[in-house]
Order: sequence, then C-alpha cells, then structure tokens
Amino acid sequence: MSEPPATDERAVRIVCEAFDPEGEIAAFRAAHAHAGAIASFTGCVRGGETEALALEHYADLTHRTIAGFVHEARARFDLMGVCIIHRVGRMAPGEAIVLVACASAHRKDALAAVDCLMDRLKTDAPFWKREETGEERRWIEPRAEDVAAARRWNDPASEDGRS
Amino acid sequence: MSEPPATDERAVRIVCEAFDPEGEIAAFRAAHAHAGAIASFTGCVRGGETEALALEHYADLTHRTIAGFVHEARARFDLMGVCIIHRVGRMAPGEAIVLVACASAHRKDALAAVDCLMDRLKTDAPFWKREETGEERRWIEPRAEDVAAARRWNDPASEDGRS
Amino acid sequence: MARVMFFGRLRDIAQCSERPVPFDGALSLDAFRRLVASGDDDLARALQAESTRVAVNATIAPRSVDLVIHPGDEVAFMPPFSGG
Amino acid sequence: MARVMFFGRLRDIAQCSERPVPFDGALSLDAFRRLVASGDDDLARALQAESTRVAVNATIAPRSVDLVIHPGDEVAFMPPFSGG
Repeated sequence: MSEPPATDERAVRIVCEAFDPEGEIAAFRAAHAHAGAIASFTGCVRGGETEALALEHYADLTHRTIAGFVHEARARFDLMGVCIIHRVGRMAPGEAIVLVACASAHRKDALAAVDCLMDRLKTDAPFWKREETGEERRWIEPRAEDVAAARRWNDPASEDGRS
Repeated sequence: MSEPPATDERAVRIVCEAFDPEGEIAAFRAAHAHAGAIASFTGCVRGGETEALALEHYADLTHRTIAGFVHEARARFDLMGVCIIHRVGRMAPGEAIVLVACASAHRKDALAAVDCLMDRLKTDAPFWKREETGEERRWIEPRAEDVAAARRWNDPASEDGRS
Repeated sequence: MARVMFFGRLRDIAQCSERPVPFDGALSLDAFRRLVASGDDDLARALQAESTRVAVNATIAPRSVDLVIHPGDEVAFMPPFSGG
Repeated sequence: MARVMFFGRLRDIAQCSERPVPFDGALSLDAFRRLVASGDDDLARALQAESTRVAVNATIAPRSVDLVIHPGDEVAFMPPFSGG
C-alpha cells in the first residue's frame, strides 16, 4: 500500500502483440531498485502439440478485474510494486502469454503474490483460450486444481500462500 | 528428472562479477521452449542503508552443496530445468546477488521449486554476507523465519510448498 | 432492446459474438435467456449451465442474485474463464 | 598438522582466514577446538557455539557425530550461513 491506487491501474497491461518478458522484468526491477526481492512468472505457449493459441477477452471488464486482483494482492502482501502483462489474440509456440512480476523487501511476499495473482488470472479473469492444431480448434477449460488454487485465496483467514 | 545429473552441475554457477539476471532468464526460457512455465526470483542489494555488500563462501563446498539442492528440487517437483547463479565478492546497491529460475509444464511446480531453492540458499549453503556502511562492517545472521522456512522442506511428507 | 455478447465456446454455439435482442419492459434472467436462445436448444442449455457466468453492463453478477434485465443493458454470457 | 579455515565473523575473531595447526595422532573435536583456540577465550567460545558448524575435508559434519580430527585434515569452522 506504499503507492496510490493509480499505480495499480498502470501496473496492468493487456497487449495484442508479442512482448519481451525479460525486458519487462528488467525495467520493473530498475523501477524498484529499493526492493531487494523480485519474483516473476512467465507463461508461454508450449511447443509441440499446439500450432497456435488464440486468447479472447471481454475488454470492458478485463483490465478492471485484474486491477482488482492487484489491489487484493497489495492488501494481502507487503509489496513495493506489481507488473502484469497479459497477451490476447493469436500467438505462436514459445511466445509469452502472461507475465506477473512482484517487488518486495522480502522474498516470501514477492513469491506468494506472484502465486496468488497467477491463480486469479487463471480462473477469475474474463479470458478464453483456444488451441488450434491443424483443422481442430479446442476451447480450454480451467483445470479443477486451478479452480481450487484460486479458491484458497478467498478465505481472508487463509495464510497458505505465506506458509 | 528428465535430464541427466550432469545438467544439475551445469545449472549452478558461482560468479565473482556482476551478471544480468534478465539476460539469463531469457536464455534459460529459450533453452526450455517446450516448458510452459518459467518462474524466477532475483535477489538484489537493497539501495539506501547499505553502501556495499560483501559475500564470501567456502569454494570447495558451495557448488556441491547447491547441486545437492537442485537434485532435491528435481526429486520433489516436476521440473524441466533449473538455473541458479549466485554472486560472491563485493557488490553495490542494485546489483543482483542471486538468481533462481525453474522451468516446468505447470506453474505450481516452477513457483514452489523457486521458493524451495531460495529457502535452501538462504540458510543451508556456505555463504556469509556482510554489509558495509561507512566505517561499519556488519555480518548478517539468518533470520529465524528463514531458518524455519528452510526446515519445512526437510520433512519428506511435507507438501507445504505445493499447497 | 439489449445488446447480448457471447464469449469462448458460447460464441461458437450462438454462431455470433454479439446480437441485439429486442424486448420491452424488464425481464428476469430466466425469461431473458429463453428470449435469447429463441428455440435453439443447444444455446438454451449452454446459457443455463451452472458454469456460465453473466455480466450486466460489464459487471459480473454474483450467482446468488436474482437478475433483472432492462432495455439498454449489455448482457454477456461467459463460459468458465481460462486465462494465464 | 591440520589446515584450519575460519569463515564469516569467525574469521574476524580468529584474525585470519586460515592457519596451520600442528599436532600428532588423532584428536577429538573438543580437544582440537581447544588446540585451535590456544588460550584465546573469545575464539574458544565462538568455536564451541551451538550455531558454529564444522566441515572436515569440505564435507559438513552432522552435529550428532563424534568427530575425530587427523593430521592432514582440512577443518573449517563456519558461523550460520547467510546466502541468497
């Protein structure tokens, strides 16, 4: 809560083109030089089985929903900064789908916040993911363990993520 | 366990000069394009209070000890790759002390493995850290919570890190 | 009239991403869903599925609320999210 | 003779990073520590501290083991680790 809510808005970007996760992490780390701990997660289109991945979203709702997750994470963990970039549209194997990076004074907060934000992004934000392989197009449903992982952050008493 | 133990040896580097964490993460992600999930943690010298940090280690023991942590993490989590870079010597505020990156098919394994490896590096590897501020030189002792965090991985039945 | 939006596999079932749905007065969500499906059994089933979430004017409605849809509303039908 | 190494703040207390310690035969860890400290009370206390770990020939000794030090050994005295 060391920065005003406006920062949470700017911390979230939905992009239609390929982005450079490590370039973004480097910029994020430089912007939070007073933090000792930077944790990050990058999710990519897996090579092999899939030719392409298409991600659609509900634009009017997506950004606001994710900004809410950032607000939640800042209330729950001691964070100096958050960066979330989520790609939409059609993307190729190896390309990044999502980046979450968190800066904090101590590693546990940064790591747990990345974990929490990824759980939220998987099942609680209005994205829909489709695999394309040859002629086949297959909508991806969230896995039961993803739903369970996100639910565990709903109980305010739960400190699982900080254990 | 998808790669031979020799990889675990090469996965660990002790360096005396400044390194580029994000360049290393990018190279690591490129080398594991078949993995969908890349988690990382970068620990830096905090700006402000400290002028410099000096890190010494027991060279004959360090690399072997950390390779053992990698072996443990690979047995405990489903990983496609691990990268650990730990700096020693004298370093300035903002510079990276440590990078841990893990690649896996699913995010929970990568994130929990980074958490586990960082806990080990904090308290179970032969490093000693000293802060230098003006004339003052102060050895840093591990915090009680760091010791507790590392101990929770000792019980083979514990699945805390995967909850 | 309401603007109705379909996402993910609901779009494939509805065969469009959005559609204007003309009506007067206020409708319960149940009545509105029947009007939207207008005899398409597959779409009716999909809209009523437990896992389908509804957003009215870009705000996700809690499942527990008895929704009422008014002319001018933007109503989105959303299958389970799969981001990240 | 054994080669003795001091790390972290133990090095500051011993005022050197390593030191040859001449002796014959085999010594218990306790006797070896007394020999190393050789009348320096501060160093003796630090070497005996619960938190000080010992490595013999670059292998960390479990605390539970009754260590015996032999001529030719490399013995490291290590305060609590603080990496990462």
